[in-house]
Amino acid sequence: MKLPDKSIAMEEVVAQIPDGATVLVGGFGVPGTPFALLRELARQGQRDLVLVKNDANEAGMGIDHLIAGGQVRKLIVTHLGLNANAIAAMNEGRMEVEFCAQGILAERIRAGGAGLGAILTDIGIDTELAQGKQVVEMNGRPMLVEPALRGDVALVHAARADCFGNLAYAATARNFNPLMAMAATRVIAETEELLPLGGIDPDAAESPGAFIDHVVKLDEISEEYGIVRR
Amino acid sequence: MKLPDKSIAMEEVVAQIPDGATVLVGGFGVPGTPFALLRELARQGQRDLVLVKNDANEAGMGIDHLIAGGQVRKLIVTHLGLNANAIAAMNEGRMEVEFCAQGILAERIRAGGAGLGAILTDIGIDTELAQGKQVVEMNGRPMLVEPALRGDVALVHAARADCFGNLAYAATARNFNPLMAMAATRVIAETEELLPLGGIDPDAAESPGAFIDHVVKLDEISEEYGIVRR
Amino acid sequence: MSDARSRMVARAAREIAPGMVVNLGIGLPTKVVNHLPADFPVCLHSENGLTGIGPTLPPERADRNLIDAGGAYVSTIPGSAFFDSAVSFALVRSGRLDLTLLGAFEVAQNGDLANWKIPGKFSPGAGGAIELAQKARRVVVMTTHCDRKGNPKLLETCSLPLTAKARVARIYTDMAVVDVTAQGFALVELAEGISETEIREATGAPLALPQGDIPRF
Amino acid sequence: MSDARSRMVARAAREIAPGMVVNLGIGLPTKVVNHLPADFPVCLHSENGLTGIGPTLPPERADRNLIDAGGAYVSTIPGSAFFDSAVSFALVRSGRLDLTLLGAFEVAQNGDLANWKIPGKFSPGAGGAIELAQKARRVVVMTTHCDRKGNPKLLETCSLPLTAKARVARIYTDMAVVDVTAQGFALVELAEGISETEIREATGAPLALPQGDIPRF
Repeated sequence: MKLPDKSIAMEEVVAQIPDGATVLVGGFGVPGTPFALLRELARQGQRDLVLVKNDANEAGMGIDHLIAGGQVRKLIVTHLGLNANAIAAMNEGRMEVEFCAQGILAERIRAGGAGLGAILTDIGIDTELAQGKQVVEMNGRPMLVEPALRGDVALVHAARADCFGNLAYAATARNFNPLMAMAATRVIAETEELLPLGGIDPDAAESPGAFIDHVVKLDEISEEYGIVRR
Repeated sequence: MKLPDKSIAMEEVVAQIPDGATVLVGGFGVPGTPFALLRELARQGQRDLVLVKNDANEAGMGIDHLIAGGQVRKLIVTHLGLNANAIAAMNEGRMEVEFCAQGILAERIRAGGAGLGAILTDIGIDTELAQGKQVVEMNGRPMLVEPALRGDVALVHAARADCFGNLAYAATARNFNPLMAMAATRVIAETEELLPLGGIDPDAAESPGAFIDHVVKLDEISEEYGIVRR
Repeated sequence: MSDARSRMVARAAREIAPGMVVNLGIGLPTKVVNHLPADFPVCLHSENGLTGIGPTLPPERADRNLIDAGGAYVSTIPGSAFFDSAVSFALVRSGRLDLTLLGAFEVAQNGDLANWKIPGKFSPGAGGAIELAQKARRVVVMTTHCDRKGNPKLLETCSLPLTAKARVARIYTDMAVVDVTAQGFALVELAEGISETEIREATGAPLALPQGDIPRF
Repeated sequence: MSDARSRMVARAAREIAPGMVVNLGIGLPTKVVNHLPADFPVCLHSENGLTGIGPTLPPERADRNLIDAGGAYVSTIPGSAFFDSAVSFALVRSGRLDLTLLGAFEVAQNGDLANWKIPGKFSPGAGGAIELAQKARRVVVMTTHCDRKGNPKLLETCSLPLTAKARVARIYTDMAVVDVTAQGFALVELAEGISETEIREATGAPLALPQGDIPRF
């Protein structure tokens, strides 16, 4: 027995994303954002996408290309703070935005990846984030039902991968990536370094390859990956 | 700033476990079971304990010492398969046993560690494990409410630790340990190797030290740690 | 292992398609790997937190921290990964497990499975069996066709507590390969030397026969 | 930074007790670390997945993969750990976060906090603020006593959407240290040069005074 090889070319793998797909996108600010996959998705022009991401990147970077191109129908996000374009698209009704508390977004995605139906939490219960949510009593206390969230596709960025799809992340570039890498029907990982089987230590596979469908080796680390503030 | 030192002596830390405590115990079979902490708990003789563990170890090992000593009021477990003593204690009414599906036990403990109220799942819905459980409708489908599970104490076994409590596990000795290491008021880790700050790489801290209260260096790796089958 | 069981194991190995993630239950199911080519692309999963299960090792060569869910000393292969118990069952429940091969006490003609409890006799807890049976994409049973007393294990309805409802797709036994269909049990293949009459008598529910000659294994 | 703000920051630094796990909001709160001794035992948490935050670095010395939740390039210290976003908020929600220091638009006399949204003007989303405010063991606010127009930020009730209900324990401002008690706001200390009349006028709710001399900071 031998573990299967999942390496694939960028253009080919992104072409498998259909219009209307729900796409989970890793990253918190710059670190961990799959900029190359997002560039290719912008180039190919799939429409009517639902994106799930911690933040909207900054203007001119990452998912902002998709928002600017009118490719995003809805964005599920924890904040838009650094991207005035995204706030404008929301305010002008060009893009629907659903806000979620940061750790609850992480848990909803994780629950999707764990095959659970939902989590029950009291987070946001006294705030407007609770509006419209199903409430369940537990031991006499009201709890919000936060449904599991899965993607048709997840786009994640790894520092290192082997060709089976075991992934390792760098520093705070980990963030939402390992959660999203469990929570989609088709998980696509771009990687700075692609190693043969055995190149990732079994203890260091922060995302086990069994969750990953495709691995794309990045030809270059473009300028976007190095920019925190401009 | 400097990260706090949490190293402590075995006898002193176990003495802080009161009678009646709910104690989460790591391990799946032999690997990852904190045999030394369990031996000391058996020696000190705290009573009326509620234990949470994947399995009941084998006769004459691990938590079997506590069961044999009549220290365990209740055991929450996924199976007792290898320990006839535990099955007898259950059948004779000397110990209450609550069975939980293995991955759902993991998720309930994780939910406790994540500060959630519960998870909703359809696991076991057509089985007798569903009996007596709260049911919630989600999109017209019934889901079981599986409440979060926390311990007063967690006892975990690490291969390596630094003195702040960052922990790394070996191979399949990881199992329930990182989950339990998040899910108790007082988390006690025994470790085969105790390193100074900086001894665990930030990417390799499978349990971040901020969740850990106490770290105990093992003086020796007793015979129990090497026994899979006798 | 009897000749009939060996052929059952060899036949069941053909369930495993290239690229699958597979969980093999304790006992007979673990034997199917012996029938796969050395370079066959497959990922074996163990509930205790391992993908990429390597060969079992004798105690003197074993790593005390590396076992499978049945407690056997195993090894890694290039590309193996370790993870915690929550991630391990996340894989099972979220649809990443393509196939599980499990043992059974009883299988009903609608695909119900009972394999964890015999009230009053055997109730050690289900471990991970419920999640494997309920959530693997394909659930296949490997079992003797009858129990030790000669009673059928393939039944109209299960009498024992269920592991999962209507999830078994196929059953490999020492006598036959049987599919679970919307119309109930359907014979797929018969073991060499077993007659139509014998298999009907050994099966506790109606059994549809294939058109034409019955294939043999 | 004005002298009054510097003294507020220095005073707020005394909130941090040895051994605590602390999350510092963007802006003024991050400055308190400059007032801790080099060997002070504390663990700083950043929502994006880091415990043990080291000094901020200029871009030319930065690691492009290592930022804090505010986007600043930071560094590690011996014992730092990286983790994913689920673990990061598990820490916040499960009671492991001893203290959070946050900014505020409004604080009510019952401890209600509003700091994430001004309807029609500013609604970028709350990020992690709701969980920090709702679940940290102690929630402390650092803010100017009044907004830019001179209106009080300490009020009888919040007019803006809440971040968390009845969670603020204490407020550090450029004018005063104020506790939230069961009876409402209670003055703890006054900044040098601020009179009793001035603090009452700048506070939008009743303010209980301490017995005897009012301590100064």
